[in-house]
Amino acid sequence: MKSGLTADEELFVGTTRRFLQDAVPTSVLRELRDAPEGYEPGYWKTGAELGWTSMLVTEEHGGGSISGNGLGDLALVAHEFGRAAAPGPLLSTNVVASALSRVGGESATEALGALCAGEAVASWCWSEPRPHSGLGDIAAVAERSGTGWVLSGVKSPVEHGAQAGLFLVTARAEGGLVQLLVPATQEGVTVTQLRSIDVTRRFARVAFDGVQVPATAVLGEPGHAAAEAERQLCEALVIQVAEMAGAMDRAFELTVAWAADRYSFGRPLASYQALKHRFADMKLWLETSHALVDAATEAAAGDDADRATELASVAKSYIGDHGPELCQDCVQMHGGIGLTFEHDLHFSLRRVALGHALIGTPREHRLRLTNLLERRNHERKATDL
Amino acid sequence: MKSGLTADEELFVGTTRRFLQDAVPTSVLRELRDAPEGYEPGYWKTGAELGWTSMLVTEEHGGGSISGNGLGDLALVAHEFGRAAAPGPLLSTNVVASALSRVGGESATEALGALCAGEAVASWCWSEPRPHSGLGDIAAVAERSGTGWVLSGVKSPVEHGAQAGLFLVTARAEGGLVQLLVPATQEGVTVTQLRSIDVTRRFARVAFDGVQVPATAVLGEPGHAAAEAERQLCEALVIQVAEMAGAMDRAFELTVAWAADRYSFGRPLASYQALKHRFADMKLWLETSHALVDAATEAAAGDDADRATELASVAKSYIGDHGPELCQDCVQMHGGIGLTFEHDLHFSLRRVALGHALIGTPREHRLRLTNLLERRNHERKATDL
Amino acid sequence: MSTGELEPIEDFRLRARDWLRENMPTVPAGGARQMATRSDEEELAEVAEERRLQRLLFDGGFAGICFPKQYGGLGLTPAHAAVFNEEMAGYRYPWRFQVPTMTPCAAVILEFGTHEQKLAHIPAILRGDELWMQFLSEPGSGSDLAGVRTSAVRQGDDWVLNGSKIWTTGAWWSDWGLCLARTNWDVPKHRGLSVFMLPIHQAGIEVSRIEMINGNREFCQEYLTDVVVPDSARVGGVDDGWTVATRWLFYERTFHSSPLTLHPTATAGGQAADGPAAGLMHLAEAAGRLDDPAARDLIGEAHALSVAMRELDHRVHTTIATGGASDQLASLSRLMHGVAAGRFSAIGFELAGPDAVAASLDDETGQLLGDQGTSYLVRQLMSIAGGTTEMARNAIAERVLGMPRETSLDRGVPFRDVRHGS
Amino acid sequence: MSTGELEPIEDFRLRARDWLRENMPTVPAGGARQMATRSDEEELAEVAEERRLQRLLFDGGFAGICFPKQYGGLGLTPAHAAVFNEEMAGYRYPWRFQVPTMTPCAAVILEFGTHEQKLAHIPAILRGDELWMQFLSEPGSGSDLAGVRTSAVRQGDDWVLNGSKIWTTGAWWSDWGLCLARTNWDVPKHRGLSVFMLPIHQAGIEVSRIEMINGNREFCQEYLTDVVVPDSARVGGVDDGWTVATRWLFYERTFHSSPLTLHPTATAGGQAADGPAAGLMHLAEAAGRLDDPAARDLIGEAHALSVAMRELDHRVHTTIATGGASDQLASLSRLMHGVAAGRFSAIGFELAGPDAVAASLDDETGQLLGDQGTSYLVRQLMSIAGGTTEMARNAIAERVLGMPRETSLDRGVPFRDVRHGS
Repeated sequence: MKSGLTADEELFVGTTRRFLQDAVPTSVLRELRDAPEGYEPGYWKTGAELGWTSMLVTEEHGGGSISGNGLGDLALVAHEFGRAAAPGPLLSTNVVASALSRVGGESATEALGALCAGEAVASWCWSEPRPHSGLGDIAAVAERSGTGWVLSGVKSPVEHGAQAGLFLVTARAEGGLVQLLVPATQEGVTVTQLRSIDVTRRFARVAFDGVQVPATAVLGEPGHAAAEAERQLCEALVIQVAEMAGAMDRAFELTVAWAADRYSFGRPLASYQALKHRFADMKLWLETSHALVDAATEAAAGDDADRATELASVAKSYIGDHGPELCQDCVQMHGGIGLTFEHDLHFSLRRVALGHALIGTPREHRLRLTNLLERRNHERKATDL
Repeated sequence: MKSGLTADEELFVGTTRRFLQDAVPTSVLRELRDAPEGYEPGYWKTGAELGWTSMLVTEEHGGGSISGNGLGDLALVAHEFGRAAAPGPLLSTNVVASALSRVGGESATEALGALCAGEAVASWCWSEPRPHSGLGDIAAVAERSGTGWVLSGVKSPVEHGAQAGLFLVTARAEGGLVQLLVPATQEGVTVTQLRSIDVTRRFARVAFDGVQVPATAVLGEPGHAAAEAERQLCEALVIQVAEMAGAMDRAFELTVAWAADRYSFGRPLASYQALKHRFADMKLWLETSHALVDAATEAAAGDDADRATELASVAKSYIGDHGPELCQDCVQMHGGIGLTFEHDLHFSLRRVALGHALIGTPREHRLRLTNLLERRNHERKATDL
Repeated sequence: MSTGELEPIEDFRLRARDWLRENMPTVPAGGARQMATRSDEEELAEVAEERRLQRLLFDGGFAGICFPKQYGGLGLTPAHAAVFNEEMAGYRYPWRFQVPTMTPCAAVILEFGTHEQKLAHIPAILRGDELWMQFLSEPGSGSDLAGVRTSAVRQGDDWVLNGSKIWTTGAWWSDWGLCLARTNWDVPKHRGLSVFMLPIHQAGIEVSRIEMINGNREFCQEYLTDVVVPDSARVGGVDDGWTVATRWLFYERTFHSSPLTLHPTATAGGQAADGPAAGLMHLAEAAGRLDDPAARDLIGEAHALSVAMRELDHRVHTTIATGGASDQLASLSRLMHGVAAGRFSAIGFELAGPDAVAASLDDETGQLLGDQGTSYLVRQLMSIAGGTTEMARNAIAERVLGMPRETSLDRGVPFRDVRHGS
Repeated sequence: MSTGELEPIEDFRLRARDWLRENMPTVPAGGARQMATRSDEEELAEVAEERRLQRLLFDGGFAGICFPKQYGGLGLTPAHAAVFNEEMAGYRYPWRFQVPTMTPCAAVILEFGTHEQKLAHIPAILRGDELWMQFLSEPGSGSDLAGVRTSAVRQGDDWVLNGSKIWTTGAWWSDWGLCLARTNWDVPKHRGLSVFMLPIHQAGIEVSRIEMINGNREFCQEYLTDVVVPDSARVGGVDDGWTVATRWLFYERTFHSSPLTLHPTATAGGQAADGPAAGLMHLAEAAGRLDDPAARDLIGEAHALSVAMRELDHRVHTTIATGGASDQLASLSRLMHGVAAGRFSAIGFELAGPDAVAASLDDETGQLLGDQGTSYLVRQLMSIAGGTTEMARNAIAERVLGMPRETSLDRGVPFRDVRHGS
């Protein structure tokens, strides 16, 4: 969590936390594991009323945020989602809503209304199945056909793909990337549910087989969507890492409390130096993760696209590695009980493991950072000449 | 060190250890740091009398070993070399002597006599300079010229290259690898001393620029030296990992003693659980390293070349990673004093750091293991069909 | 028994080879997939099949190779057991009977049991009639195994047990439990324990299944309410149970090299001869990453680690067996197995990538990749079960390296006065 | 002082920018190579040059931005210091004057010194006349800083010091030492300490150079024999030195974010703007490995880690500064710097490969690669110097997370009775 919250922000975080504690305590999460959507119908709509879906949407499109810094506020919500292991299409709906609000033009207004109200869910179709990575090897293809477009390709994993009414699909077109809005009902769209290791988050594979859409389905300028897609990626990563840091926060909190309460050989676990030192390492990882979430959030909200990319990848590579390590070490500190479904710890572990693997693994983000540094080097050298 | 030594072996190890303690205590090693050879003239000759140079040489060539298992005995010596951070061309001379004795034919007898007596030093010219790896990317080329051969290429780092009278050079020829014996005095040979991070081990770059040698200089069958070269590589790795395990052994011993003697906050360091657990990890690495040295030694002495390669690479990749980690953790346990030239710990650290990087890094050996497993898979599938 | 009476090793090998070929079912090609979850019906069917296999070995004269003849075993040497393990490669075997039935349970009974107790149970075990479980851990005791709070109170010739045990694998399909209980609360914890044998399925014992986070429901917790055990079922002296437990734990730590258990050295067609690396290579191929140098690096690492583990086990076993070190050296193996298992799991997870966490279930490849995610969730299992790696590190530092012991605030204190948290 | 009197930040920035451009020498293109070893002559020449640079800053009105005006500083805010650091990018600066002279030494004097002491030393420091060193660690005390055995015995208006201090960087070219000494042996260790200021170059102080394993000879050990220090050079109360030392250590832990020091935010031509990753990329290129994905992975890791370190420092600094947590939170930064420095060193070593350990000295590339081996030998330096990472972990667990403190067998015991090993 960000340090130095304003009073408004603290109130907002408190409200969100209490709502999630009441609506989706871990006992409810356990019951939801077989629910197709991962949440009860009314839950998402109430969340929308709390602002979960409209923070990245401009006021003219019916959105807005507490502090005026929508992504910052959304990161606070995502942090609470991570702490609570809360269900719902937070990442996908917000990324799509943000894009629609920014470049969707007039035709986006209607779709945005339903998304902001929590009445519809949208999915951000970015990652593609193996052997493609989650980091932008786009094989899906869109071709002009008459006045419209024909889309073919497979996107996977797509968060809440089986619940979404609308897909924002990135594909290759002549001249570069294109982004298309595809209704789930369109002919040629096939959605297959995947098995998620998370208890309540849902993913699907969405296949587009010669799907025809009109020209109005194109977001922005065809062939020039790379920068917009990168911006979406940065926002998605911010939401993802904020959730992961929240999950780490909760796992750590549970484990610190356990170490104080649990006695072994007549002493609390927390009095054993070997464990204390591991707690110190975990605290370091946790605070660093918080710091990186803040930095990535700030950068993604700013105008420097290069910096946004850099900090998103730094955050993802660091948190993607240390989040799972922290949660696994929390399991280890708990002993057998930490491996049971009845204990709450696994909700955190699942969420960070998911976050580790999706939208680019830590290694992929490290390679992306090196590419970025190399490009900077070249640009500098070119400038020096 | 091997577990379950025979009485003869124990006696032999004891003699070797005492000789090294007397001849090259760490005070002498410090003085030798600027000595070009890294040791006093008489030292290597006395070592030869103790058998250091003749264990891999058959009896008909004047060699022999205590137990009849030459490589096993040599690994014991190498372990003591590692403990003492002893100087001298143990690895290079033995690998060359072994090859000469095995495939050198009659012409090898004279060279072997001088090597076994400690009167001459030979260098095993295998690794090549960057960007080639230490694991057998051979760019040096030998071509037939009249009745003889012409050799061109650069070998680096070559252990004791500046002291050697004879080089055993692996090069590419028509049809495959060839190994040539090249006297250091031959025209076209240029030797450049390198800076070693070890205090007493010496390395050089040896360039061969159109060096002419007669047909008798060829070891074995021209174009078919791959298997022999692989055998040399396995022997070299056994000597290297045995030395590294010895160095780890000594560093660990010093540090366990330090932790018992040193008091902090009125308690011995060894009473702090966080340190105790790290000692436990180090003990695990150390014993595993010993076990792998034994396994690699046994395999390299046997007839199964595939198994010898596998165990040599397993040992090198494990010890190459854990040796430096163990020694660095020993430094950390010592605090500032462990970083001073006056303390003995760095002799171990230098030796394992050297061993980590030379004759293939741990990563290169891991990749080699995967290649080997893949080849086995293919062979099995071919057999199954 | 002089060694002169024993069947020569190679004769035994050939006889075993022939017998196995004629009698033992083989592992299906491709090996049995290790599934995180089976249905209860599948599980019970497997247990029944394993009872049959154990009976087959017994009737064929190959059960209990290193068990004494007078209790139904063959009275042969670890070397005989080793060749049998080699010959077993590729055949099915009753793996549920090995740990904890053969060791540590049968091993403890052999060492501490009376002649009558051995006669009553060892042949029954070797015949496949008795599957045993360890009633050792408790919900409140964690690493502090001597801190058990299950009480046994003397009543005439009987003992009455009350308390709860946990982490018994498959108690619901097992027959007997070896139980560590507290018989004296007025002395320090190690001095008030005793060991009992008791049938699991009886009134007074409620067996409850625990769901693990990978969906596995093998582990159980038992609630013991006024369970009556005759004194004749006590193993070892009254209040001297820690003497028994110390060996019990040794047998547990060293199960992987015990001559009392079967552990075939390779499986059919050499499929697993290269250890976990073979499976990981298959996985990398399934994930389309076999050409990725990072994936190849991880596979090589896994292979090196598995060989390192094998060689360490061998060294530890040999050193202890030849008297070169105390039993405590086995903690090194225990630590290594925990560390290595965690690393194999992490490598599998890494190789599988996004498919590990959001898996397509409509093809085998998708399932294989998805299994990596499920396995990753229980990555720590092997660093916890059977004594944590933390306890192993303590043992190595204190018992192997001789470093000062941790302060125990329960040492020398009557157990009833020891603080045990909220 | 009300903020109304202060020069607006952006005015200050422009003024600094102009002044620097006209007066300050720039860093040569490519940056100064960090060498493990310099000759003594080179070292002394650099020290002299840095004294000149410090004097240049002072005369230009830019020394001691956050130091009080009455002691020669500018009396400005950390925000002013921050913009000056930004403007300093690409210019040379007197880095030897920063740590430990400006902080912790001058910081301690500012907090605990008398008006006379401040007048005597702070302006002299800002003018470049006094380089200070910490006489803190001792050969026998290690992590236990309060366990100092250098004694100070009162003699009239003076104190007579005997003992030995170690790990003072460059004591041989420095002027003054801030010294923690024991003034009372009959009370527990924290209650018998006092702090003194003393000139380093005087009869009675023998400065001995320590050779480190990378060849560096910067660190010194001092032997103090009957060194007389007037009581007027005592900082803080008699026997109350631990109060001073606690803040002293805080200033040391937080030097990297101290507003009292200069730390230019980037260097010339942005060469190091990408942190260690830029150097590592150059290294990988030199080693012919820039296309190797494993090398690229390591470079990305180094960059992520350096950004993580920067952001953590920022968070820790902000949290403490706004009262959100105690000073102890700075132990997180200390731990991170140790861990990260070790990792950067290991990555450099890995990238350089065989050339790191057997280096060709006849070309710059060879030297660069060889330097990685030499640096790797002192990989642990940053995890040891200035308090070990182990002590940082203790502090985080005990002071930040509130876990039970380690048993100290010296707590409450008169120092002369404390066991301190062989």
